[in-house]
Amino acid sequence: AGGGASGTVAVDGSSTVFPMSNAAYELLSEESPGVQVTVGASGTGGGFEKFCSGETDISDASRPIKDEEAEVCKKNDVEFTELQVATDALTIVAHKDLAVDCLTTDQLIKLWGPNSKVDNWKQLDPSFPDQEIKLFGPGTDSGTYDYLAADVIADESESTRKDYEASEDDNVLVQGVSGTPGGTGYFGYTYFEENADSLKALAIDDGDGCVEPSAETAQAGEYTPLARPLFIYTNNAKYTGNEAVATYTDFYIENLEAIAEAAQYIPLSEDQYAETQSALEGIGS
Amino acid sequence: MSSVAARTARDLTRITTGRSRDRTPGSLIFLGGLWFSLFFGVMVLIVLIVTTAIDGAPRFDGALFTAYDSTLAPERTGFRAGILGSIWLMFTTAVLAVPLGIAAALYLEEFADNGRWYNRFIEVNLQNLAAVPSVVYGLLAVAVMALMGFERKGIVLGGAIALAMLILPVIIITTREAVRAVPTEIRHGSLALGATVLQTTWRQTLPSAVPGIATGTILGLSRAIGEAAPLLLIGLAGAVRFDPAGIFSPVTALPIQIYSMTSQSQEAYQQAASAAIIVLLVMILSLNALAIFIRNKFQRSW
Amino acid sequence: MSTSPATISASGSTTDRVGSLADVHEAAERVLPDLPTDPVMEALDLNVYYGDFHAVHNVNLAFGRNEITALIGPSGCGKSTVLRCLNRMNDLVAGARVEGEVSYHGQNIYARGVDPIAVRTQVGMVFQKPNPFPKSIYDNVAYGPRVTGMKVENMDDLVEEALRGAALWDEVKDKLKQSAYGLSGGQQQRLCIARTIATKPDVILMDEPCSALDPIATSRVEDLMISLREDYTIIVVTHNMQQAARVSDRTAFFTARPDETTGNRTGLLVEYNLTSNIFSNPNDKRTEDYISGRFG
Amino acid sequence: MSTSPATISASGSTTDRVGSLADVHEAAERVLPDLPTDPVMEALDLNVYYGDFHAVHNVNLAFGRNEITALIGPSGCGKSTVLRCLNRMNDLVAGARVEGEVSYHGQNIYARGVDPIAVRTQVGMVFQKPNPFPKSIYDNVAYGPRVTGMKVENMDDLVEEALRGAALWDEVKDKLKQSAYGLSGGQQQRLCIARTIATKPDVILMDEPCSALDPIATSRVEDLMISLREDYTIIVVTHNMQQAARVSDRTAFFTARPDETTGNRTGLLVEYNLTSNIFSNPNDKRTEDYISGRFG
Amino acid sequence: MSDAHTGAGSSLGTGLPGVPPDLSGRSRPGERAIQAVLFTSALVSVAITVGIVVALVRPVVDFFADVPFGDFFALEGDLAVVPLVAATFVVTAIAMLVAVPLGLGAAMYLSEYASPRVRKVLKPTVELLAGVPSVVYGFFALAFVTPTLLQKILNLEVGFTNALAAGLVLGVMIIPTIASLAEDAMAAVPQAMRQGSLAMGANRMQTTLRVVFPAALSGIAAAVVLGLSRAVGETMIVALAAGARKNLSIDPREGMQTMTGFIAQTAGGENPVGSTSYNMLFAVGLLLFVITLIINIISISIVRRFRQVY
Ligand SMILES: Nc1ncnc2c1ncn2[C@@H]1O[C@H](COP(=O)(O)OP(=O)(O)OP(=O)(O)O)[C@@H](O)[C@H]1O
Ligand SMILES: Nc1ncnc2c1ncn2[C@@H]1O[C@H](COP(=O)(O)OP(=O)(O)OP(=O)(O)O)[C@@H](O)[C@H]1O
Ligand SMILES: [Mg+2]
Ligand SMILES: [Mg+2]
Ligand SMILES: O=P([O-])([O-])[O-]
Repeated sequence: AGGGASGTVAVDGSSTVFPMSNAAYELLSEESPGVQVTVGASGTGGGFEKFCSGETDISDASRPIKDEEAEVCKKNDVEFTELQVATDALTIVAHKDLAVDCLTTDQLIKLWGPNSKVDNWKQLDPSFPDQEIKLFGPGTDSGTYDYLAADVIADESESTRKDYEASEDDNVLVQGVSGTPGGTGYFGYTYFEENADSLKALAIDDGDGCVEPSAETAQAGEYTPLARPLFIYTNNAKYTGNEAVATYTDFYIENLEAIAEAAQYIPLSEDQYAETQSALEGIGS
Repeated sequence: MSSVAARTARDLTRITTGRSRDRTPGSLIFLGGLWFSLFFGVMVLIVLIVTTAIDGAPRFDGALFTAYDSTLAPERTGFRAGILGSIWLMFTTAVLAVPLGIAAALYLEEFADNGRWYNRFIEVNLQNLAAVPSVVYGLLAVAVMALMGFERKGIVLGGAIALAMLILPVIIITTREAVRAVPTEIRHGSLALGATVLQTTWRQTLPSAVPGIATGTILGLSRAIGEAAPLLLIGLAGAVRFDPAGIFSPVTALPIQIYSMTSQSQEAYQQAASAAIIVLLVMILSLNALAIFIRNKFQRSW
Repeated sequence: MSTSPATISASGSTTDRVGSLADVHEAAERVLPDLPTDPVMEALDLNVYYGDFHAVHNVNLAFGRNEITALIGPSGCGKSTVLRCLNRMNDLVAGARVEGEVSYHGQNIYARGVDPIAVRTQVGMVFQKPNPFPKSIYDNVAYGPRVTGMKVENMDDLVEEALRGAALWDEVKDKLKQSAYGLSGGQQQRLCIARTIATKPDVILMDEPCSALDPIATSRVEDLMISLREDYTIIVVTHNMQQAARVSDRTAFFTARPDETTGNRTGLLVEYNLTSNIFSNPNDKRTEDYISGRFG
Repeated sequence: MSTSPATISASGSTTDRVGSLADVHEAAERVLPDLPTDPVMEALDLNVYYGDFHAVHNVNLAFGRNEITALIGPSGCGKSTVLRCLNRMNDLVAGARVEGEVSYHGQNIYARGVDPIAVRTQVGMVFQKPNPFPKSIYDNVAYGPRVTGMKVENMDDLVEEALRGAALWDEVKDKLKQSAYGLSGGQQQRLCIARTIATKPDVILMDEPCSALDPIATSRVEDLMISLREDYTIIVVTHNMQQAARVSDRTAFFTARPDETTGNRTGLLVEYNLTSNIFSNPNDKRTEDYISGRFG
Repeated sequence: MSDAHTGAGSSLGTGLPGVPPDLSGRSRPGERAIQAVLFTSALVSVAITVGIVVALVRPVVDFFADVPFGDFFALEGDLAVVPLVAATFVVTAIAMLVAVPLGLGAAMYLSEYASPRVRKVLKPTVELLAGVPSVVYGFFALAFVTPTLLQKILNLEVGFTNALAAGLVLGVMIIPTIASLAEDAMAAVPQAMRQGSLAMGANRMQTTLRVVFPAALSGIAAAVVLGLSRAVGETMIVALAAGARKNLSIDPREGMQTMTGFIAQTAGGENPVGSTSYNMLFAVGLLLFVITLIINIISISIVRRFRQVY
């Protein structure tokens, strides 16, 4: 894309997608140094609120936009395009020394459900160790939280339990879980992969036996119910009106595989990629 | 009262024998406690610097200063944007706060009639402002930026407004002290010759107070350069890959970069953050040293 | 190592009874009317308060043209306070309040519309501790004329004239550009006098001008005061009675009286007279007690 | 409102020439040997430096038992400095250095192994400005006995005795528990004296104990000094020559001599003699100049 | 700056009779203008206070339009502030336990024992502690105090984030505030008071504890209270080290979110203008401001009321 382009791009939203968007910028800045991008990581929900009020140009998301959010965008005349950029395996992590390797979906729901009072591993399964549970997880504005609450637990309150240490910054969670015996938490696969030596990932048994989170299991659709798509949302008007936004978005999608790889993400399947490309071409036409 | 003769005999033994009453066990324990109090803080500081320096040792390289923040190569991540950003913020803050602070201090010290309620009010108000938590200034700066109609707040100007408000009381208070240290005799000498208060201030008080004002200003700025909380509130991004270019440019700051990196789990980021902390401390300690140097070298003792 | 009386007589009394103040005074005495006939300044029913504290009570005093008037009295009796009223330096003290009048050439300097700065260019002041500015000797002297916007044809001449007037020219003429802080205490004090006369005032107030000086510097300044009397009206506060006796034409003795209920001590004027009368024949027992050293 | 000489004579001189110091002294004079025969304290070749500054040069002085010795001289001549050497209060001044000896009952208080705190319990001190502690009157007096660990049978009795000794008991006996700050300046000063004698010292040093007091309080303290002489050896610094003449048995006159190169003024002892001799017949011209008021 | 005010020069040849000098007021418009500018600058400080109040109160009014008071001042719930206040209290209490004795001890040493030369070196050194940025302290708490000091050396069962580490480090951070102000207060006790005590044979410890300390008590109290207000308002240390979990607990080994921690962590930008969570940020900010304001007023009035007139 145009090496001479210049201007600023404001990206915010999902912290799960953040490393990817940042990597995209990093690669772009070598060929188009005039394009200045700031990438924030306030969570999917927070990102959409800014996006729909016109504060940002691009919003990272670890779940599709909700109807209420789209409503706000509409009210503010923000037209947008959804582009899937990668696949994630929401990973349940635990302290390295924890003598638990696999959870069933039910156990997961029992642990994180809105009314859960579980505070010892033994309460989930008598074979589990007698150890206090310390919970870590993303805050309520995060897409990852929404995904667990709405799509996995699927309670009508669309929430999880609240007595856990919450942070939008997944890295805080990594440190919390790895530094707390008995600790467990959940976040995007990338963060687990980066810290695989200090954490362990629990396999999930959704009825078909324990499945480890990995690029393959996620792409193959075996890692249920925790595999999910990741997106960026582009403001159409900014894309057509701001050379820098277009340059960045085009570069992002063009080099999607390389970017996903560089940022250690699970790349899209070919079909998915084709879909994304056509969505991009649709902007402004 | 005992007779003088009796007393004399006792004296001869009293003043020489036995140990000094400044050396009784109780006194010595007390003194030991005071020593401990004094050096505890210093010890912590040393431990802090040493452990951080050891953690950051692998990263004392050129990339630390010249490279931008990197997701792709954490082991080569750098703080160029943060260092330049902090410098930009510092200068903008100084431009906003220093003239204002000095003017306010001169008014309060040289012109204000303390009998007037509004001057007393300003006085009390200032004491309060000095102790307002820095996050609150962040909240205020957000509101000010919104009022001024800025859509993007995480720019040099936004950060500088927050920091300027934060250090304004510091500058006012230290300037007043410097001004107050100029002896009244000098002032009265000038006024008795028929100079106006303004002439006296401009020609006598202010020049004599310059070293003190400089010291206070530098200390204020060194505080500003280390602040993270208000900048966090104004929305400075942690990851910026370009140099600031003007007061409306999006920007990051060294403490913000450190903050976003301290919470990253990868070893490489921890090392980078440690190294950056040493850089930040060097910047701040140099400013402090400069302030102390100015104070010792130029401050007149009257 | 005793000294013969003959040697002592060189500078004053020849009596073998040491220290009669009346004798000290003879040397400086002039023939003057009992009261100043054409006073340059007058304090009329002057009362001064610092906040609630009544510092000076009902002072009436007239200062004669080309005379030296000494204000004496124990510490805290309000001498400095009265002096500072005469050029409105008390305006600068927060909480100070002046009642009554100070008339200068018939004008009340506390009247509305009077500019205290204009008053101070007419009524100069020299302080207890020499207070030269942290500038060069030259700039110290030139400061007054510069800030008051005096029309000066040749500043160099004016500076020289003022320094000569303060008997300092010969000692500093080669180092006018050097800092005033390099001078000795006595020289600094004379520099402050030079600085004051450079603005060509009418009256010069001096608040214990010698109390920080050594004997030699003191006698220099005293000589200077006597020579300045030709051109100026001088009012001097001193706690050294011998000094009052040596230099002044008239002396006002103040003391402080404790309030019965609050215990605050309010200053008041006890006696005002020709200096020779005050020291040889005081009218008031308190004056006598003070000058004979029974307190203070 | 003149006062007849007869009235004045009540407290001293009856001459109509006011203020002959020799006369003032007569009233207090005792018959004493020319030099103290059995001195309680002695300064031997005492030199004091503040950093590089030589403040006091080679002082030799002996203080007689149950005598009052006055140290007089112009400001800055080192009187207070010498006084502070006598109970090692100069140890507290950063940069102060003492050479020579101060002997107390034949022991050098600057010798190794001497505890300055022990010295100070023997040699008490009263200061220029009354400095009571911000405590009750009772606690002020009891402070010394408490901190020095004196064995006291009945503290109440000791406090009463000390307050009586300082002629303060009747005035404060009903408000012992009230803050010492409620007392007048003169009462505060007597409280400080009471506080000092409560620890039963041997020598009492006083640095201008009356210079912050009014005439009535001054004369009270002077009377007190004379009565304390019966039990204590007193050394008093004063700038009031009349006071020295009134209360002291012996007087030491100090002055300061400027160094030719640096201009720093070093204090030295000029003359030490029976008070009556100093004031009626000084040996040194400088003494005479000073007491006759020609400087200072 | 212009000196050209109308000629106050002398025409009055040293007391010429009959020429009364002109003493009438001069107009000095330049001076007026500059004074007005200076006054306006001083007013900026007031404007900032008014700004703080307005900026905080408006969103808070909106907040309470949506949220009942009870939900905010509740022990638990998304919008409950009590756990935040309690956590602030726990962390502050730990900090004060560290800072008060050590700060006062350092102050006593500096004021009563150190020679001026030593003090001239040591006081700025201690004050340097206050110059270390709080994000650095936070990192230190996270990277050293918790894992190395608390977990390894002291073998405590503390979480990755915990109130203890945050409180300890916060305490270290406010030592200089307390030490410096308390030292000023003790240094202001007149030398005469000390000399009076020493001249009576008291030793230094007795003089320090029985005379200087009580005499400086009001200033010392003010120093402690000011340190308290610093501790309550400090943000980055607790944001990093105390944790991000609302936790109504007094166990310092647990992680807990303080008021300032909440503000910093929530402010990451995820709260767009006008949303309830955005307004909650201001509600907590206002509460924090009010609490520190009250503490400051107490401190100022202590100094006023009990200022010693020595
Ligand atoms: N600025 C002030 N505020 C309050 N009280 C003051 C002020 N200046 C002087 N006083 C009080 O007013 C009284 C008179 O003071 P003043 O300085 O005029 O006395 P003085 O006779 O000059 O004494 P001294 O010989 O010590 O200089 C004293 O009680 C003093 O404490
Ligand atoms: N702490 C100190 N540090 C440095 N110099 C000092 C100190 N104390 C006194 N001096 C100097 O030592 C000299 C003698 O001072 P000292 O106080 O003994 O004089 P003094 O005769 O008591 O004077 P005064 O009558 O004014 O009390 C003076 O020049 C003084 O400036
Ligand atoms: Mg005075
Ligand atoms: Mg003295
Ligand atoms: O940051 P999220 O990806 O969890 O929205």
